[in-house]
Amino acid sequence: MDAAELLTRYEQMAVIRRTERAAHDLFLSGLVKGTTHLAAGHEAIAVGASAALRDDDYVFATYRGHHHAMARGATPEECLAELMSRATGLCGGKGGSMHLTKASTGMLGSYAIVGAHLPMAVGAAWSARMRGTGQLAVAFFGDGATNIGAFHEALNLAAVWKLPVLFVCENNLYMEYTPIADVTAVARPAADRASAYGLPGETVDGNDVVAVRDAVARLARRARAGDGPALLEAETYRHFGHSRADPAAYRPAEEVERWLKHDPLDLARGRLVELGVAEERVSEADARARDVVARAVEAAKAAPAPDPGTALTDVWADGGAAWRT
Amino acid sequence: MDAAELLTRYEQMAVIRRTERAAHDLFLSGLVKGTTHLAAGHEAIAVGASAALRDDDYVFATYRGHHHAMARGATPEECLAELMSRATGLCGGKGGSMHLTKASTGMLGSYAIVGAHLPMAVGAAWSARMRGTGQLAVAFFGDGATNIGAFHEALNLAAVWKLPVLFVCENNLYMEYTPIADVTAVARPAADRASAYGLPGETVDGNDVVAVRDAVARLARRARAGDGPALLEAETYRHFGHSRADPAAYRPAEEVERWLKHDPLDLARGRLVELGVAEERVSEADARARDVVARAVEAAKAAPAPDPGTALTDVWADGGAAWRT
Amino acid sequence: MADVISYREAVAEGIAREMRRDPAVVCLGEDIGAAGGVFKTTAGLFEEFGPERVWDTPISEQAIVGAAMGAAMTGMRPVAEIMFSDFLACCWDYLANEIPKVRYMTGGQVTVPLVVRTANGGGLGFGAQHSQATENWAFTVPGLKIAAPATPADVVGMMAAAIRSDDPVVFFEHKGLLASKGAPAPPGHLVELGRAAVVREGADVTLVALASMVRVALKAAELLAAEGIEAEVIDLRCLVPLDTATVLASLGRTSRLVTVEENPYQGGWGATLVSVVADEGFGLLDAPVRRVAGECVPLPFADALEERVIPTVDKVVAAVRHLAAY
Amino acid sequence: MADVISYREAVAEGIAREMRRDPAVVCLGEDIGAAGGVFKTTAGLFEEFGPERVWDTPISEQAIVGAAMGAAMTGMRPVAEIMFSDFLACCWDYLANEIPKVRYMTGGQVTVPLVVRTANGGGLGFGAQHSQATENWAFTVPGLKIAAPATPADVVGMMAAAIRSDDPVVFFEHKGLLASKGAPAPPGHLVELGRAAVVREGADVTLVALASMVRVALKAAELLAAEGIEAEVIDLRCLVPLDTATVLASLGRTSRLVTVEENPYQGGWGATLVSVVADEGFGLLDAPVRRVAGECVPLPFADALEERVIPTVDKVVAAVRHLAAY
Ligand SMILES: Cc1ncc(C[n+]2csc(CCOP(=O)(O)OP(=O)(O)O)c2C)c(N)n1
Ligand SMILES: Cc1ncc(C[n+]2csc(CCOP(=O)(O)OP(=O)(O)O)c2C)c(N)n1
Ligand SMILES: [Mg+2]
Ligand SMILES: [Mg+2]
Repeated sequence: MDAAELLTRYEQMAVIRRTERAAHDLFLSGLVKGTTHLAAGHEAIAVGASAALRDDDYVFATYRGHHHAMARGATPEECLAELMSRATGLCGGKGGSMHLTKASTGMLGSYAIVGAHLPMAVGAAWSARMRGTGQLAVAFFGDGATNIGAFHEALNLAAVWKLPVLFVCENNLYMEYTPIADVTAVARPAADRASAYGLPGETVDGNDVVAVRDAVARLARRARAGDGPALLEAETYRHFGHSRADPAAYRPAEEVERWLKHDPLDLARGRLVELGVAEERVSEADARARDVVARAVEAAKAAPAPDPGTALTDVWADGGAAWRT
Repeated sequence: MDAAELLTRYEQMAVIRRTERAAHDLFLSGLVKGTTHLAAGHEAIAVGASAALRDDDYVFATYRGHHHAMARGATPEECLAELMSRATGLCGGKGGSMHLTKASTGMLGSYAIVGAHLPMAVGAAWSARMRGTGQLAVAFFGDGATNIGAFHEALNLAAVWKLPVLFVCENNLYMEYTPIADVTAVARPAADRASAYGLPGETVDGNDVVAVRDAVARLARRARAGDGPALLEAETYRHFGHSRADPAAYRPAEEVERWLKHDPLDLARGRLVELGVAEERVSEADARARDVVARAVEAAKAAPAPDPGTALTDVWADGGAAWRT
Repeated sequence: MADVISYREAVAEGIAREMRRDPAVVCLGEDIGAAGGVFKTTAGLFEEFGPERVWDTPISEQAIVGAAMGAAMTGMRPVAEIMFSDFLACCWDYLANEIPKVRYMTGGQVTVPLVVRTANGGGLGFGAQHSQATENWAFTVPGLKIAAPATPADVVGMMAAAIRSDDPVVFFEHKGLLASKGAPAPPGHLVELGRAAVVREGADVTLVALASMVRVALKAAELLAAEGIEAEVIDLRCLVPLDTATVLASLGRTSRLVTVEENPYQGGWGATLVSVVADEGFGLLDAPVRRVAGECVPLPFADALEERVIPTVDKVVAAVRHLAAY
Repeated sequence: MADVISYREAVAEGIAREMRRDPAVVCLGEDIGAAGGVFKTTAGLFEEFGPERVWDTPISEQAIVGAAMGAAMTGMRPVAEIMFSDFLACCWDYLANEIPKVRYMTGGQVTVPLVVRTANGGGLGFGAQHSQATENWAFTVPGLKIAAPATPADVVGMMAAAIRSDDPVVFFEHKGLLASKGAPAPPGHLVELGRAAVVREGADVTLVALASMVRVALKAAELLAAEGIEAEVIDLRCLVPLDTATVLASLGRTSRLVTVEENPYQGGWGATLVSVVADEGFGLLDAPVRRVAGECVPLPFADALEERVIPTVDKVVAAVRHLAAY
């Protein structure tokens, strides 16, 4: 990745980071209701993977999916407006934080039932194969999702049909509050399962945007060439708690500290310096990110609530919700 | 296994074989309705495994479960009566071929949703651990069941909790009509998945009653000692089609022939000869088996249909079926 | 065109017609390919359309329906088979939480034009886990269209409507009807989803039934006619959209309602129909409403027991007599 | 004893009381141990009973409920938590096909004394996949007892009954009630399953509600009282056993019925209740029956939208006024 591209990726990550912080603050101030699952700390996975994908590829994500929506082209304003129940939100206020979706850019949804979207990604890849488009599907999921049945069924089917789909595990060491090691039979919840589907099991530093980009690019090439799916385990850590105002007291201080030092933004900044990018270029990117997000917060605040009538639209393809004559 | 025990096991297998043939004939003559999934060919797995178990261990089986019921003490008459919808059947005519159960001898049921019983066996093992009884639970399932989500969840949980449970796959090369290799990402559907749960993956000749007994005994010892579950893949073949009157035309003649030559009863007979058991001893065992099953058929035929009133009993523990006041 | 066609053949015929029309239609399921399906309801499809359109799957109900969903979101029209409707429970998350909700929760961004076909119902001695009428499970979930044809021609016509629908459709094929025969469907036959059929006219009582229960209702109507009671029989054909208009119109004539449902009384579809009637059609009713439904027990294996649990002609006749006497 | 106790605390208290009584009672679920559960409804159990009675599980709903079933069949009384009731869809096979059928299909050989507890219902902005009232899913399945308490004392008393029951019980804890407070349960408190409570007496109309809808019904009753309409409010407490006797008795006094249900209208529990009434209580009715239920759409995220979908006090008041004017 050259300096120019890395700077772009850095800025994308900075925008995501700031959006997540804004979401956190807005939640605490009561402007975001329900719940949020913030992806601060996970930025390099979304941005690195997106950097390796084609515009027409498909992405499927989880309730912790803000970073994927933004990496695939959703604006901070669209995301925050959705979190704040605005008519201008990505889903018109019908989805909320857990269901950010931008179908027009191939971000086919955030799903809140753990593991459910893995078979969907398999289906999108199957569809791409049948339509002969060369498109790829990518499913992002957590370490905890590797213990649910849908994971197993999806990986087997994808492998048997040799589909162009990548399964990217964001291993942040915890399910909600329970360490993944306490409830998983193998050390690497995703990679150590790869052989059960005849797949190579790879891990990557999920906080290193370049490493993620490279790994995904390689596996994508392979999958598009007809060599089948791949499973990639990206190690990372969340900066906030699991959801809402969880202080994540269950995580050892030493562990938190170690991971905060291994921040994806810091890592990218270090690489930029190595590549000889002037510090002020980085500061400018930071400033732009700050501005974009600040404006997004204001715009979302100013946006209207959805018309209550829209509660009864969009069930059916005809736009309506009638279930009887 | 010494000659005396092997002769006993041989006779058990002969009884199962003849019961399955009787079931087949009764189905064709219209006396067994619905469906049957016969286990002829699979006898050595049930009999060999049972030989390695304690009387108070738990067994969970599938719709193809006649052999397990009989290996755990159900009589041919109880089984055939159930298949023939008689009041004297194992389940009083409420279960049928797919649900043979003999709880009093630890045969805790035959389940007709593929894979569903694997978590139940895990639960029985968990219960045994908590009650400190030293009991073991064994789940028998088909090759096709290795691709369903419940398989994955059960194996992971059993491994994490290090429970005394054995998962025994009866790999007969086919799900219903589709070769297992066509729909499975690995060559050995069970054994090649073991490493995903940190378990050793073993295979055994499922038609060799001694080999099965030895493998199960060893794994049972390990599990009772607290060293956790195990996954055993027993290779076998079904002599009949999948169910009902399926002629199994999808199986290559050469393959069928090869496997029919590798018959569990023939194998045991060969071993008996090697151990110096006189041929007439074997013939006597065969004769006893024939008689038992012939009498069972007659007794089942003569037995009464269930009282229709029993359709409305046994939903609740109080014996009734009232869902409202 | 053959004189008659079986319900079983109609399923394959209905799918084949749509596969010929639209290359986006593909099938997946367990043993549906060369084997033609466990119920032979996909017989001939593999031969005609080949392995790129007819896909055998592992025993992975979640992957089958989940993959169908992903494919439907991206330009295909998958027709997924779940072998027995009882097994919908193994992929219920997709039916209950994913497929019917994704359009709504994305604010209309995503369309899921798929069909989940499944063999439904009892009466064949398959026992508790292979005999249920589970259309009422699907009926608890807003966002699914629910089709359950009773005749071969309706199978073809409703299959066409289901596959062409941009909404997800759960298509219940009744095991007890597979061998039954009826008039073949004319070319291009299309039966709009949500239109009930009045299959027998009568002025004294309205019987509303679905799938194999239509037959039971019709037989009961014959017996009742001999007693001078003329029953109108409505084949609902779909649960969603639910054609309450046809039912209410019939009640305007008959003033008496009996539903004939294979599913258990508790939580059965007839309950919802009755609740619409007890509200909007209250003034039309001259007698209590009676539901002849399955007993609230699992399905037993033995014939003698299964008969006791599932609605029979006798039970329907008795219910109507009771209302007639009111 | 504290003056008041929260519904949330009552859950943990109810479980703890039974764990103290009976060493066969064990808990399992995701994050229920040291973390005390995502809703803190198992707070304190791990500390009091330790890891041999309170088990953290992987995210494996099928293994959780399937293992609970196996343990229940072999001498334990497991209490399994499914974090949100929407996720019952991920283990639906166990709820629909295994647990409720195994006793019956083995001819009574096996007993399954387990409780599946789950956080149910909407109103908190958790969106389409974390907000459903899914008691009606369970209601389609014969063989499950269904409890859904509305007050802290009932939580404790019904939890005792559920855990002691030799039948499987699905226990719905309403998310919208967790923070609500009420009188604590006296020692040894036991509320038999299947007994509805008349929580307000009135002669003009009967409102039947469940869980958080009891509150809505009571508020509506207050507003109506100001207009001179006296509503009797029944807290159903359980769906199975369904206390139709109490409802029919109330109708004997009021002659008018409105159900207040959070689940969608199509396939909602109220429909079955109404169908019993439209049959056995037809003669008692002086007006149509009306169901105030959820709209037949997925649950939307935004408050403004969710309000439009879930029953509100205004909607109940409007329904009663309509009937009163009849
Ligand atoms: C089937 C299912 N079970 C439980 C939950 C509740 N839940 C939401 S997030 C979560 C933890 C997921 O952990 P992981 O997959 O590691 O993802 P992370 O949140 O760490 O990104 C759980 C248990 C759920 N949403 N779906
Ligand atoms: C969840 C589920 N899906 C599908 C079926 C239908 N079915 C019954 S047996 C069978 C094949 C099972 O194959 P395998 O596990 O190899 O066992 P075998 O019959 O060969 O002993 C299938 C697909 C089922 N019973 N349950
Ligand atoms: Mg995680
Ligand atoms: Mg097999």
